Amino acid sequence: MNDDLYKPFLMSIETARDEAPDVRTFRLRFAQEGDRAQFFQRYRVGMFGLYGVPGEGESTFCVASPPTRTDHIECTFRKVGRVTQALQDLEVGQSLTFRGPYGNHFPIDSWKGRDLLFIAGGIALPPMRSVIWNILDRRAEFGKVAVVYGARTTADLVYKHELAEWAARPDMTLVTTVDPGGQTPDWKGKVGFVPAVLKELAPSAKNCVAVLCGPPIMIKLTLPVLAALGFAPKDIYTTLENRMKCGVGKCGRCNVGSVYVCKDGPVFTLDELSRLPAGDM
Amino acid sequence: MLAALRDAAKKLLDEKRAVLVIGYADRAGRPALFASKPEDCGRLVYDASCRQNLAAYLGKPEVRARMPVAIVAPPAVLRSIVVLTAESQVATGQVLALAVDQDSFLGTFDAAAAAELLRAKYPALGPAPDLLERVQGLSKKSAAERAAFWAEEFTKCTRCYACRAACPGCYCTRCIVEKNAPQWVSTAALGHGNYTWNVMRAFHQSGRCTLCGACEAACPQGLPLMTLNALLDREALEEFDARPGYDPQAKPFIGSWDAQDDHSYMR
Amino acid sequence: MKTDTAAVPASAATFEPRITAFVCNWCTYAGADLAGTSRLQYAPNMRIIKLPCTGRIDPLFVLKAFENGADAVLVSGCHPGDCHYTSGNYHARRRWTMFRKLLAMTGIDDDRLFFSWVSAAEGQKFADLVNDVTAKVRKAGPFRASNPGRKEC
Amino acid sequence: MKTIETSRLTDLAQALSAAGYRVVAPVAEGGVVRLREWTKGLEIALEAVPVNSMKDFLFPRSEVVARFALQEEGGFTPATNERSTPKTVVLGARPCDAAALPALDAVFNWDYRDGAYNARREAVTIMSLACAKADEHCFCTSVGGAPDGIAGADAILRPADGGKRLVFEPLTEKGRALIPAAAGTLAEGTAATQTPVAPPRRFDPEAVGRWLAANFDSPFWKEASLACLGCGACAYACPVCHCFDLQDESDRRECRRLRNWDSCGFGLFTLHASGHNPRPDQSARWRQRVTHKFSIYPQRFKTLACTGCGRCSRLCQAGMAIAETCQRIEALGR
Repeated sequence: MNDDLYKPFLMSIETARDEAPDVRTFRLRFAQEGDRAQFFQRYRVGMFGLYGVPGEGESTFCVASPPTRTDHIECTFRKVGRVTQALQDLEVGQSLTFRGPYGNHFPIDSWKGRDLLFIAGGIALPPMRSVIWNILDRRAEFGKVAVVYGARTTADLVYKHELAEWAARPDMTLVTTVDPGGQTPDWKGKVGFVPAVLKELAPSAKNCVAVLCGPPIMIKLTLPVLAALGFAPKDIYTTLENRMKCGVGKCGRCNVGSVYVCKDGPVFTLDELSRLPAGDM
Repeated sequence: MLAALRDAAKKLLDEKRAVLVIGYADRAGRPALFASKPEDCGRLVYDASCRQNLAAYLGKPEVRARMPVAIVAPPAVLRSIVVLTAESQVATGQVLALAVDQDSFLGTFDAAAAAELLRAKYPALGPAPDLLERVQGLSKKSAAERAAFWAEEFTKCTRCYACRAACPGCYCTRCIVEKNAPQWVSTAALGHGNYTWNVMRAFHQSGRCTLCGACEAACPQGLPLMTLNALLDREALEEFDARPGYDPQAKPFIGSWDAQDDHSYMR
Repeated sequence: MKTDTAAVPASAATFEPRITAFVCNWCTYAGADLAGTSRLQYAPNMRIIKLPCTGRIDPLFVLKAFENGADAVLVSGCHPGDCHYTSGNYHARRRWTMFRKLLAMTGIDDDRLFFSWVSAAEGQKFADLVNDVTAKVRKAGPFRASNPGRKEC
Repeated sequence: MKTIETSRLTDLAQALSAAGYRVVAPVAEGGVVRLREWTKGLEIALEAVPVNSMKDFLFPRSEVVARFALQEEGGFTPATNERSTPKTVVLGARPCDAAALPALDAVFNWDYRDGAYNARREAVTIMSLACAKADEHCFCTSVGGAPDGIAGADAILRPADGGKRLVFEPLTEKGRALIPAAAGTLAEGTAATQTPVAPPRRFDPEAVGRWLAANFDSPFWKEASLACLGCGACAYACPVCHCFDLQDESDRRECRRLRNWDSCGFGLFTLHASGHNPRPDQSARWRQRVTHKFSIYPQRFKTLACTGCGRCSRLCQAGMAIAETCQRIEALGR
């Protein structure tokens, strides 16, 4: 039994893609087949990992690719501190350390046959992108799929090439929007904040699951819109981020009240969140 | 003495010259008492067992939000208030000192008046004789002996930063050990990081330490931190005639210079 | 900061002191340059790290050098009055006066920590200084055993 | 009944040391009693509660958890990281120290087994010492403990004959294994054990837990935390506090990933990279500390994360006393 909890495995960077200013996506390959097999045995969509650069440390973010793609994983992250800076300094072919997958996951098997509404803001699309692809890779099992994605400016939209692909798909709806003033002259999407766009779109809450992720202010203003549309708190999902060091319920810093984001989360329903102390988030 | 102290504190709150009075409570260990109502002032005490430098609370955001504040201040704490004023950490009129010494209440002072009081009544505060002896005793030893002494002491350090929390002079919102790009000081509680941390902590007190002793009193491991502070205090005095905490307009010691400063050690 | 902690073989016969020098760009570094272009011979034991001014040399740099295994550290800059930035070396001087006392108290004394003023014209002084410091450190021996801040993990 | 003269404890330490144990014992140095590795010549100090807890030897303040060899041209390869887990006996731990072990075991085995902790845990034998007296900071009886409690201990020494003698009572296999190792320093005999002096029971932890779970936003915290200066003295002295940080340190050749103690009292503990801090002030941090010990831990692990040793209050420069906070909370709940 491997009880060396902090011993990571190695991944090499297969491709690197700039998504937006300071935001980059890596496609990572497992150095050892055994690690890959073990990872995908445990990986369910919504789980996270700790990505590290020896000498700089580890940083926590989601796995942005779905468990249906089993030869690699992808991650998308913004450069904000020492570790993410070091990660972005890595080049294709170089290695990083990885621990995971950790945490709970989106219960997508329980969503079979239901409509799905994804609402994301800015850099919060990556944790949802894995879910969207997971759903699209198993498209027949689910009802209608709609994605509402907003960013401050067109430059801040991540996965631009995939947005184009999603927009072109007949089996899903994509609505993109940028904040007023954030559009370029050739912008074809909407202009306005996510809650307003959602209100205008007025998707039906009937047999629908909403997945919501974005900056706190967006979440705060979007929740009343969802409530007005008739979404029940148990049908609204989100994924939380908190500072983490261990990822496995030991280091003691990610808890919100008695809930450990690393073990009980990161995926929560609004119903679950409403029972947590808001002052600890 | 206590009656006078309590009356003065009560009066400040009554007259709304202070929103908060921070003093020592009449309980074992003499913890801080935060009095915002006049009737709370009846529990204020002062005696030799009061070890905290209450000026350390002037850096705490929750206290800064409740200015003006009055602080029960023995001479070393008066000096701290003067230093903080000189370093623009507290605005004039925002902090009042309820000055005390071993057996009397001396009155209510702002920083300028506190400096005057210090100059008149305690013009030459310095390390206590036993502290000076510690400095002199170690100075007589060989460099290797001194290194071994401190290596042994610093090994005990757990990096709890109680010393930093205790010190009114340690008011940086982000201390050098908390800066990680680059990480100058190792955060591991091992020899090298402990050495760098403790040396830098002392060094940052150059010409600023008021010898209150709160850091050493706060250290759970009993490290003789004041030996380093006292050494630097004497050096600042002997080399540069610097006595922190006597002038609210003083220029920062390390941030200023004089063309006549000694450099006999320079090759 | 990535620096070398590997131990230098410490036997007295083979001991080659490793000395880190923090110097200012305008005077001492230029003085070192002059020593070089003048083909002056001096000991090869000093690793020079150039900074804009002695005022920029944080005491942490010195501690970092000792932490990573330097046998000695030299700090050198412009003579008083010659600072390219008018007063950087005056600021530094006061700081070093305090800092060297503090380090001496903790066991790093003037066998290990050296200060000098070397101007751009003093190539010979620089060479003599390096030779002198190296000889002193050679005599003092390797610093690992008695260095209070050495890296231990 | 096995007994030992109190004055012969160093002989016992010597015998255990000779039998291959690393001996950890309370030793007075520089005016402070500290649990440390015992070496020949050191006197064992039984009077005061040591400033540090036993966790130092199970969950050290800094330890390397992973190593990487760094390559000249950039890049790295994983390197082996040897675990050092010497067979250890803690001689003279307090019952309130030993009682922390079930709480530590719970978190370090919570779904993910922490190998470094468990290896040390398996290699350690706890010989605790029943307390002959309590000071004003002791409150073990309020949190389910007792001055002669045996939770977590492998053997216990009980003061007898007015303190002249100690009665040795093994409690586990590990404890019994000490008898042959003690090589005759434990003698067969009889002695009258003293009734331990228990500190008064000051609060009911269940009542405290109930209030905590229901009063997260109480204004109580702002006022109760005003004196806290935000250092880590309490957390580092605590036998149960186990929060840590992972930090990389490297030179040109090697990177060491270190696990260092951390404290919820520090402002940076929960600070996000974005600048957002879920616990932005000291009241939120003090609330976390108390809540973790008396509400979160019982909810998650069915045990308190406090053993009533009183170290946190004994050491706190600002007089923050967790037992007093609990008493006040209990009163609020009434």
